[in-house]
Amino acid sequence: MSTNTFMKNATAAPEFRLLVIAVFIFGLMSVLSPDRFLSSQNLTSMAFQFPEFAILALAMTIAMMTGGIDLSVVGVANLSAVVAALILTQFSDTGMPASQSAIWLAIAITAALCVGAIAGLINGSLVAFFGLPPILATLGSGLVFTGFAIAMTGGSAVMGFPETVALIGNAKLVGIPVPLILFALLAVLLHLILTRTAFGLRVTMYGANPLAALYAAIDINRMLLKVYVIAGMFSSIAGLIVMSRANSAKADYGSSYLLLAVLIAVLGGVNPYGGYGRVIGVVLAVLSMQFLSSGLNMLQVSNFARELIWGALLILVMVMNTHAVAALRGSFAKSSK
Amino acid sequence: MTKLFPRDFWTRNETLVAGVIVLFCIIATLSDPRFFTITTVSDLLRASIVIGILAVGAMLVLVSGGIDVSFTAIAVFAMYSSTVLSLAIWPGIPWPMIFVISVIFGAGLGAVNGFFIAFLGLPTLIVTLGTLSIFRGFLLTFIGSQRISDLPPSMRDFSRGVIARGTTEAGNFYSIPWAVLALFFVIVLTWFILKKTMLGRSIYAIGGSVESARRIGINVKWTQFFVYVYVGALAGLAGIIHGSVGRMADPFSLVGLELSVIAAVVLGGARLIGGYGTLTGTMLGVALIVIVQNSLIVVGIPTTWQSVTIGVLILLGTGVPAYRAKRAAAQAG
Amino acid sequence: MSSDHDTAFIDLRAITKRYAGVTALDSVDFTVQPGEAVCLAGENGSGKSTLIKIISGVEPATEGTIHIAGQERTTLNPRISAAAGVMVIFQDFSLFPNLSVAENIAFATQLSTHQRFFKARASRDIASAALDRIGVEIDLDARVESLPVAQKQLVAICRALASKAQLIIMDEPTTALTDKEVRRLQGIIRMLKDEGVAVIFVSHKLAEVLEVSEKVVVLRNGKKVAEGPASDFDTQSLTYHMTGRDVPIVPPSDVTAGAQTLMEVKGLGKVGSFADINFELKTGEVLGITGLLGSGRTSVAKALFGLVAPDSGSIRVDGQPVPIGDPQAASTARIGYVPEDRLTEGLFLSQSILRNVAVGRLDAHTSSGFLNMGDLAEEAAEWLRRLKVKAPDIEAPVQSLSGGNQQRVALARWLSRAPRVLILNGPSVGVDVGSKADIHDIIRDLASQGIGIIVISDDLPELLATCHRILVMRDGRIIDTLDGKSVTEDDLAHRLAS
Amino acid sequence: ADGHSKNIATVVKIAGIQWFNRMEEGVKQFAEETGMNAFQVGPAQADPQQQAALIEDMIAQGVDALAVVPMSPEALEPVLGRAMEAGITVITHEAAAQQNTTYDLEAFVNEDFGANLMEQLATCMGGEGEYAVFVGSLTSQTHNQWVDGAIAHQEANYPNMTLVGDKNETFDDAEQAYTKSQEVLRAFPNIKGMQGSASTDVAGIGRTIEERGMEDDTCVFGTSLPSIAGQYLETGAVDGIGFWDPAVAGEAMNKLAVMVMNGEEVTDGMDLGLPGYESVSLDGKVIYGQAWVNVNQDNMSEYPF
Ligand SMILES: Nc1ncnc2c1ncn2[C@@H]1O[C@H](COP(=O)(O)OP(=O)(O)OP(=O)(O)O)[C@@H](O)[C@H]1O
Ligand SMILES: Nc1ncnc2c1ncn2[C@@H]1O[C@H](COP(=O)(O)OP(=O)(O)OP(=O)(O)O)[C@@H](O)[C@H]1O
Ligand SMILES: [Mg+2]
Ligand SMILES: [Mg+2]
Repeated sequence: MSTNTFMKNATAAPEFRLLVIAVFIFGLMSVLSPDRFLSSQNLTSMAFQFPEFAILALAMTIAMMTGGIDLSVVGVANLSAVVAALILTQFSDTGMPASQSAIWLAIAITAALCVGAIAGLINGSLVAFFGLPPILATLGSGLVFTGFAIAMTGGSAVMGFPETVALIGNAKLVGIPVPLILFALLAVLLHLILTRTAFGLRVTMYGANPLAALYAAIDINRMLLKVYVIAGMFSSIAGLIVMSRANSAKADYGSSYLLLAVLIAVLGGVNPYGGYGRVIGVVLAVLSMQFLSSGLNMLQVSNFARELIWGALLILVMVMNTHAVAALRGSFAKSSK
Repeated sequence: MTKLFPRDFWTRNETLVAGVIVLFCIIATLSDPRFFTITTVSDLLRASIVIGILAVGAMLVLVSGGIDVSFTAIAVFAMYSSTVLSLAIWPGIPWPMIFVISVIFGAGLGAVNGFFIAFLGLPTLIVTLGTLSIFRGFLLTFIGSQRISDLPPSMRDFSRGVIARGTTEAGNFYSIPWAVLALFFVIVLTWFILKKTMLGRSIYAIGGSVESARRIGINVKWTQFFVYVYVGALAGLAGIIHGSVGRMADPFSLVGLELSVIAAVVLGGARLIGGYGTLTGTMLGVALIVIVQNSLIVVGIPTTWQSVTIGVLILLGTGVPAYRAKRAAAQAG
Repeated sequence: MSSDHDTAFIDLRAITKRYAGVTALDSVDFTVQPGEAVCLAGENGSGKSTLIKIISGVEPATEGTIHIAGQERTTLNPRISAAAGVMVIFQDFSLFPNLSVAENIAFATQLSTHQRFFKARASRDIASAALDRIGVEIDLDARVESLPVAQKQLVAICRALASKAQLIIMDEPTTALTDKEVRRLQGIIRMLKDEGVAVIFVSHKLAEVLEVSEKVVVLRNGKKVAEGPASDFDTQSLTYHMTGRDVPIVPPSDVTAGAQTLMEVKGLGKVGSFADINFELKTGEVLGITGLLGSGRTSVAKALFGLVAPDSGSIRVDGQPVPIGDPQAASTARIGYVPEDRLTEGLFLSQSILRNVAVGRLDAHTSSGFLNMGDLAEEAAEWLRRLKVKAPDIEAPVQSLSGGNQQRVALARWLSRAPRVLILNGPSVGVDVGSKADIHDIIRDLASQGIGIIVISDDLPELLATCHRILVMRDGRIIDTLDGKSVTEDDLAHRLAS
Repeated sequence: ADGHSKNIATVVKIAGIQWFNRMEEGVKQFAEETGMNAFQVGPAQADPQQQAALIEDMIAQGVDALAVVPMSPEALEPVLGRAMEAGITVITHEAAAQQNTTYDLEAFVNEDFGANLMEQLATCMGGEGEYAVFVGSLTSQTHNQWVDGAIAHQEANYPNMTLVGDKNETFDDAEQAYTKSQEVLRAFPNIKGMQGSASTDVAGIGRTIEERGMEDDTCVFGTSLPSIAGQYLETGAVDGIGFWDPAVAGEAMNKLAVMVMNGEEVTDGMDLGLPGYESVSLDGKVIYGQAWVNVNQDNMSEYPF
């Protein structure tokens, strides 16, 4: 294949348009508020901000690839964080030497990941074995997970962690924020899973045609379980980052992230009916959102307007991706007579 | 002899949901005999009005093969802006006019959805997810974000209007507001459209197969457009009722409820793939959600566990029929 | 010629239809006179369905003019076309699974009368009249989704009959019908002709084609390559025009089955569906299973592959029991199944050809957790080459292929898994003659390699051309076992219908 | 920044609602009087993470001081810690337990405010009977402190009153408060009093009371604003509300911020020169005023917000 056609294919992809949009927003904000938006302060601050919801968007992505959705991500994140936080506050204290608290931190992280995995197993079972529509299964289970987090804490925040906990969400490794590193690792991991493993290909194929997947002897139940377990564990990682950044855990943290995660995944080009989605698209969508959001904050634009712009951006991208304008012309040409 | 029950009576979702409702009521009555009173019934009925109207709309969209998550934003937008408009130009405006304005606003916003979905052919979930943000963002940015409790007086009059109100000899209070008639009207109108007009049958047909519908000459675009406009109008109606009866135009309310409403509709047997859904089922689904949400104190569930309880009930309510359907499909091969 | 154009009900001139990259029709002239039965023949992908979509207004033509009933139609949509009297039975039926039989049949008719209100009674009347006309009984209140394929096709036919059409277009209406029903349909076509209704008939079953039509139009690669009275054609010449080459008429299979027992099915039964199914399949044997509509053929086939859980019985491959009701177990036991309905069951239409083939071989090409994409593509390409799949690019979505090529892709998936037993349900449904002969060759070739093959079909020549033995089913039971070499087509037809 | 004009960002829980619009009036007033660049921002959704992100952005754009009303104080510790490290003066409000703050300004001691509402409720109920309490959410610390303070006050002083049921959760939604209060009435028909916490609570409760014509049989008190509860105060469905003036609080926060930046010291008993904060008490980093206002039918017209 010549580089020319390669370029042509690459520029025709929906992800390319997202790249253009991301760059455009970045450029616009830089122009509108050059000294502030381009300050290293701001760039670092943005890098600390987005990984929390970006990881949730990754969790959403894999669920959507199967034609499902995971509305329990925030519930799982908070339940995991609450469990980790309870372990930390029970067994360690702020004055503990770092070496000791690190052990407890490791245990707490393991516990959180287990919570995510179990929650994923529950979601997966509801979808695979009981045949619930994912949107309802995870809506219900999300309430249950959040409910458990409330019941375990009585609704108040769990706090008082050893200092090591703060590292996950606030430290830098060779100048790069740790949450950003975590997000990058997870994004690469998910990309590899989806494009380079048998499981990932099956996920895509199942999303494209579940019935054909059945006839192709794909073990659908196992595959769905894995999908939701991955989504659950990603959510717990997001939960741990939130916990570290908030230095506390609570049942209602990040409640606005749910719709945001759905919005980002869809903006990133993931087909909510399954069968198509690329991690790079999701990453670009996340960046666009963050640039927009921080930029508008600097310009002191009302945060409500930001919601408006998000929604408009989503629809704009869709109009560009599908040949909607041609469709419109066609539909009026036909009905005009 | 006419059949007493339809052939599939015992296997229908409706039957199951009705069963769950009866079971729940029995348990509630056993745990507190006062549960089963006219007071409870009238309280629940009032709580069902707004959700019920919204659910009818959500059902219609599901039947047509789409999904709408923006209807709560439409409801709030229509309610709030019609209130603001009325206060600005004619505070003494009679309530039916405010209602009409709100319904028109709702229909207009529904038309925005309809335009993107029917004429631009964009996926319904994405469009309505986008317009949810847009409508809400626009409302709060440009129209207002304050709760207004100084409503036009006629809206308060509406909220005080009752069909029946009183206290039984046993001391049980009941009150049936006018707004119930709106729910009743919406149900009858929608029933008529769905069952008795070609338009309604076309909505089912499109939900069954868009391509087939197009091929036999159904005007798919205008039918879809109608669905979203109608649903927008219903949302406008639900919104203004919510505002009047609650005596507060709160631009932050309702949004966030959309998924629960859709859950209620699916509980009642509508399918997310389109083509299936009945009004009876929808109302039963609404009833179940409303009963559960408003009986947890009576049943004695601590506040900290209420979220878990509602979640489990949604899972049971949708899980049991889903599991049975799965089994039945496996049986049939 | 000009008088032809004057009187024609349908008159297409120089119609060209281009899809992105494909010229599906290339300057085709096409006329249909009132009351004429025209047969549209051509290989898969030759443009038959496209021509039909243009006449019925589903797709606009890129170039050319369309006259219907003497009037030029610059804008055409299904509504206008239907109003002008054109009714179509689409290849995929285009029914509404969620609506009742009555509504499915009557909907188009009621729509065409511009009525605003829906009358349930009228709808039932229209439907039962249509059903009566072809002498079929189907529960009017049943939901179409619950019907077997053949009945769905009958419903689609009734829908076209119900309307007061001037022209009925049937795009492969007989694929799911058994012989008896095909005869009935031919009777209907004659009846329609007598009533002055024109018919356009698309089919791959050449005998049928010649039997019912007056005029034959042959398309190849989007071009009209032959046109004339049906009496001018025979199977041989028709095949020649369609394929551009002579397809040899293959003699019945001469590969001998091996001696080893490969698969053993004992006492397989499922309440309400089939019972007491016993047979053995030897290595290299091709076993046919046939039967009338609803006889349980498909259910048995699905049970063998684990898609249906039988209540009783056992399946062994190479003497090892295969857990029943589990497709993965069946697949591990190297049983393969190519389903009847390519579009919904067989293929992932939006996915690439490569993926459609490779999905069966993912685990084999996984090392240390990751797929070896190169190997996967190489292997898939090799199979596509062996099965002579005509595809522009292995990364193209499979929906861009024509029916015959799609079927080969479905076959390639299972062949790449080196199956011991391969179950083919309707291997040549909706496949053109050229491809069909190829597929039969492939079947014989596979058998000669020692694979046991089960062919489920009601295409009798196909069964005779490929099978060593044929099981005949009725009411869920095997009523006959016939020897493929000695049985004749008439004999088989007789046993099926008796 | 130069010594005169400073950038002071007031970050509130959520933008646009009455309460914080009123606070913004105070912030603007302050900006006008002092010529400082004082402005107010808030997230679009009531989510601690959104507020944290907003503060993060404010730090990045280099404000000199932050006046924060935390949605969830714990969640803001790290980000406020970073702010202080960056040399930004931080003043918080409604967050007595906040660690990373220069000073926290409280209109009053939360438990005392709850007890104050309870005192009125108890008086209205004649010191006996059943009552129920409502909170916006179980996760809201201040709401819980008010209610806990109220219950403690009742237990200590009014033994003949009994609390029935749990803390009822209304999710800051009048509709929820309406249905919850109906349910409470069904479950406990003898109930005499209800105390709300979220500003919408008494509106929902009042609607229930009015609908059932129980204005004279019940006592309803809670935190709210006249603009929200006014119509129910008029009819007597709600008997009284308490609040503090957010405009004054906003102005006070900004004033404090400037004082700190100018190196002035806050001392116990100091006069901030604002109503309710004439003689503040200092407890560690927490500055308490006595700024609550009790409003009923008679004096509601004095508070037009
Ligand atoms: N929507 C489409 N987009 C692109 N190409 C298409 C489309 N529809 C059909 N084609 C192509 O047009 C050609 C003609 O297709 P058509 O469906 O008319 O064939 P056919 O003669 O009906 O074949 P079959 O016997 O398999 O049904 C094929 O090459 C097909 O791949
Ligand atoms: N004798 C019978 N009476 C009633 N129903 C029957 C009878 N035999 C079969 N059926 C029904 O028909 C179904 C058999 O369908 P199946 O698809 O196996 O038939 P088939 O002949 O393979 O159909 P096709 O022609 O589509 O391949 C069973 O599920 C059963 O419900
Ligand atoms: Mg075709
Ligand atoms: Mg009172």
